[in-house]
Amino acid sequence: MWINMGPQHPMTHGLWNLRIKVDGETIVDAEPEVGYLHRGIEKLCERRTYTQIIPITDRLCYGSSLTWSHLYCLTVEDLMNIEVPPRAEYIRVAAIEMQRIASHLMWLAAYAADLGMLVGFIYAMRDREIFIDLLQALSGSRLTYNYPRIGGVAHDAPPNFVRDSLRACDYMEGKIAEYEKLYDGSKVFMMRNEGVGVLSKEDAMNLGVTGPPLRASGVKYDLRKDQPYSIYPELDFEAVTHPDGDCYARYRVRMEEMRESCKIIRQAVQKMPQGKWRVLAPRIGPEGTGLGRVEDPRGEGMMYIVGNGTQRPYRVKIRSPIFVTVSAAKHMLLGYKVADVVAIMGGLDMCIGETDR
Amino acid sequence: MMFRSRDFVKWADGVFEGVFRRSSLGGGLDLLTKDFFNWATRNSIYPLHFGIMCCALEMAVASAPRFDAQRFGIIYRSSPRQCDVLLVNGPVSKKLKPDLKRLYDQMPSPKWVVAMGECAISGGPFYDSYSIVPGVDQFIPVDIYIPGCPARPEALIDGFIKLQKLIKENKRGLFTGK
Amino acid sequence: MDKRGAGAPAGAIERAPTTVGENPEERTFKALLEAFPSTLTDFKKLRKGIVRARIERRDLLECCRYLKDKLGFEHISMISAVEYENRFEIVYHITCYGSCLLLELITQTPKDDPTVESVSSVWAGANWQERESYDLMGIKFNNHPNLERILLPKDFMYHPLRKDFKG
Amino acid sequence: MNLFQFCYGIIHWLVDLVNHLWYWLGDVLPGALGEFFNDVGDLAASHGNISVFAILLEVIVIVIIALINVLNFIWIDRKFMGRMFDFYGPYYVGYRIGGWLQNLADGIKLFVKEIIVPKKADKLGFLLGPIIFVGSSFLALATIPLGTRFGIETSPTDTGVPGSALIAFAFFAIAPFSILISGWSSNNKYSLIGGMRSAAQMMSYEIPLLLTVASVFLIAGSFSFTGIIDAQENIWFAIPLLLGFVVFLVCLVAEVEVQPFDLPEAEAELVEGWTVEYGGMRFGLFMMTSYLRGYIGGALATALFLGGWNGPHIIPEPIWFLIKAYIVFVIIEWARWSLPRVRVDQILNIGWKRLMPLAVVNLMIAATFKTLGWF
Repeated sequence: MWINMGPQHPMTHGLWNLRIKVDGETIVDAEPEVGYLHRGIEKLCERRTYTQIIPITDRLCYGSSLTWSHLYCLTVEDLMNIEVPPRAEYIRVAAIEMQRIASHLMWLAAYAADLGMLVGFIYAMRDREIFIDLLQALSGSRLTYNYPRIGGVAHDAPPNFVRDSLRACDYMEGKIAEYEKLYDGSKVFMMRNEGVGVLSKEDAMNLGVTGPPLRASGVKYDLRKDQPYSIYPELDFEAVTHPDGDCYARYRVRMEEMRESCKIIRQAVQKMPQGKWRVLAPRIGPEGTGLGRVEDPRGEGMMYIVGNGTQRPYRVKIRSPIFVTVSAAKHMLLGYKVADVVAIMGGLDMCIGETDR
Repeated sequence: MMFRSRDFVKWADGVFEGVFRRSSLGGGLDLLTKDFFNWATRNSIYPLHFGIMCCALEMAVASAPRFDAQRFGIIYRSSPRQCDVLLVNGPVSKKLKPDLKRLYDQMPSPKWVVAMGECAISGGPFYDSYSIVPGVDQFIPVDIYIPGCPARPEALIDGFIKLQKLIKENKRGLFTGK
Repeated sequence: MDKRGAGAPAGAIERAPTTVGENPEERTFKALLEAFPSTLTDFKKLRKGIVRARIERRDLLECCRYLKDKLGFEHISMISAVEYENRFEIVYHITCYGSCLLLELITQTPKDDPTVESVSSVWAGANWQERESYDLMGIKFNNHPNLERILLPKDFMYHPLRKDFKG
Repeated sequence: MNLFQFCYGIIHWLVDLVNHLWYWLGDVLPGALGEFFNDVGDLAASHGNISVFAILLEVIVIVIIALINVLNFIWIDRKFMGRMFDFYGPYYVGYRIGGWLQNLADGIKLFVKEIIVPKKADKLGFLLGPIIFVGSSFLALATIPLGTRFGIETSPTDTGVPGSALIAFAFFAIAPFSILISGWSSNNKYSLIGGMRSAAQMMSYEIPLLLTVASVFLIAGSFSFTGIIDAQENIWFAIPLLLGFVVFLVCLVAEVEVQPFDLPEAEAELVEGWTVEYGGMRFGLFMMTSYLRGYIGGALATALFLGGWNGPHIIPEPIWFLIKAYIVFVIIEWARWSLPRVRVDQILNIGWKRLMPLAVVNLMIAATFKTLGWF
């Protein structure tokens, strides 16, 4: 019997459709179907100039919009090979790590609500507001920031930005310990998560899964470490991995990553040099191609831009981590119960905006 | 001619309709209950748990502790049968249009539609895209428009308060529909 | 349903027999040149950890299989299709986890017949990305498990990312 | 002066009022017609007739108390959720009384909505489901007395139906049938699965529940509530049968379908479970009855384990009973808002592998207490 976890379904955070073939309660076959939110962003980018595309890339993945506009700016800087002033790099890295924590907290909220724990949803939402306020102090808007520019950032950091972010990091580290007591301590949460949706190491690599689900399967590969961009080589943190590869491992990896991000924010904010925070970029893009690669909270985000000497890019190709991870959903679902679909799909932190582009 | 119960029910229904509409009984009952029913409909709005894009995050934040929508009696239900507000919070692609129309038809009658965010009002930053319907009001009657891209949670709650005022203005009796 | 990269070895990832001491770029460059002397051209090191190579359409699948089995390039990051005036370019970004190297493999096809061998038999991750290139740009991938539209509704007649699509 | 005498007095006063009319008519009208009205007057004043209406009034009083408690429970549930989740809960509706009118507004709004019956749904089952569900819950309520003199009695000296606890549990267990009927008849995949899951869950939790209740019967030595509660005069049964009380609460959570065992209306997977196709007043009935069953569960727990209305007599007996029922309900809500949902197969093997042996052990404890002669 085919069940249609259709576009309008509380489990699917966003618009996609998972058709499951069920015999009794166990899943026999699964077929994800995407495309309900396809806005043709790659076509729109070809009609806009280089700076007009930044707000569009913000709306790619609305859970972590800063990382996508940053990725776009990195790619265009690679295309035009512009040197970004160090202060802008530090502000960018601090903002990205705050965005990573906010995105992981948004994931934690959705995941706990899926498993039925409304307490988790509410606490994660409440604590996410702190980082949203910090990013709003930086860029002026709550969700789609339009903050990075080609060659730097839009405005300088507000005066007591350093004090606020240090205070936020201390508060967050206390809260992560509290969450771990709430989640790891609850036997029911462990029953729903351990040994569910196991993805082996070879499968994860072969299917192209990247980011927390890949590191949860034991592959130690973090773009910030292995293919460092901007100023990550100067900051010390480590990539978090977990051997098991089940839903609990993905939850564990994300909680540790939040701790790592707090560490990064502290270093980036304290080492932030004074000076210029923006370099003016030329309006006319050169011939040639640009490539950007960034560790998005959901996986490996990539962009490939072909310039043809006019104000507008000739072709913009966006690689979305969730688009590939969803294609691997079938291998995680087979053999588990219908009630596990929620835990497995929730563990992937779906963001449909970037999947459908 | 076998007289089945269904005919009797239809006939009785017709009689009651006639009595309420023509005689003063319907008007009288309306006078008594119209305000009370309207107060009840106004103060318990159940929007449909249906997120499309970034405004969905702001909708979720609106029901979180900081901007608490529960104070106004707003609970997100997940089945269209039990909701009375369809909150469209993102761009509607051409692939989604038939599903959204079906969702709208499944909702019981006193229903309203709130278009949240630029994408739902006019297609927003994707107005010139080949696969986005520029504006929800092309195929669903919309009552409340909430500007912003994404619309802030305060704007969403302000939109709900405006919806409550809208319900209060066009008050219609249950029995005579006047 | 889709054939999950049956060809790919599911065992442990064995290292290619390479000389010690050279940095990964030269090592991959030498290994690739030995395997495909005629068809592999224009090898360039863009920046640390990123190399570019062009290859003929004929040897694409062979080269990908060689990359996966011998040189340990386990992960295909991105498959992008770019339409120029006289040719289509399909760019494969392939990553090697071991030596943190990204190879940009570019193949060209004439404008009128944009067909390429499908690499989903080598990496299962490429399955949906090839469907997306077919859906938006109209590139046909031979013996792909189920080459059909993925993002656009099934009855959409055009390939929107073509330059002649004004819609 | 129990509830029956109180209602009997009221009805008697009313009937006297009306009889003046009948007897006046009897005198005024000549011959056979006058006789007829005199007989009507006598019939009305007869003991049987008044006691019938007295029982009817008793039932109305109990039902009204139950409904007020249900409204209170919904309000407590949302306010308590607010306190646990750092927000206010209902606030602006009924502003000065802390949002108490919120659930009244919800109920009336659902009352006013359009009634939709899906085309391919089975009309009879669709209609019958909620009726059986609500009816059986109210019937279970009938036999639970709130005090020695405050329960549904049929005579001034009567202390309730002899086997009232048995009857209460019998009616309490009818609900799965109505859930199955409504789940199947609304012709929707989600509701079908929800209906089956809820039936499986209730079946597997019925038996440990009744085993613990049997241990209480064993110790109390009587089947009726008044007997059980009198037996708890000096010591509440929750203290000797602590294990039984815990098992009873867990089974109660599963019976009432509250969060840890909330599977039939699992928000995330089954989109509301078996109430998917129900809109308007039918959905209102389902929502109200789920809280009503919460109240009945609380009442049963207090009656069997927490010594119903035993307590220092400064507070009248029914108030004691209600305070304890509210405390049990708040404990259930506390578990509801802090635990995630359990999977179907985990529910079943908790029910069969964990709770069943515990219930049997509890029965053995009760048997040993009985043979030792402590009770």
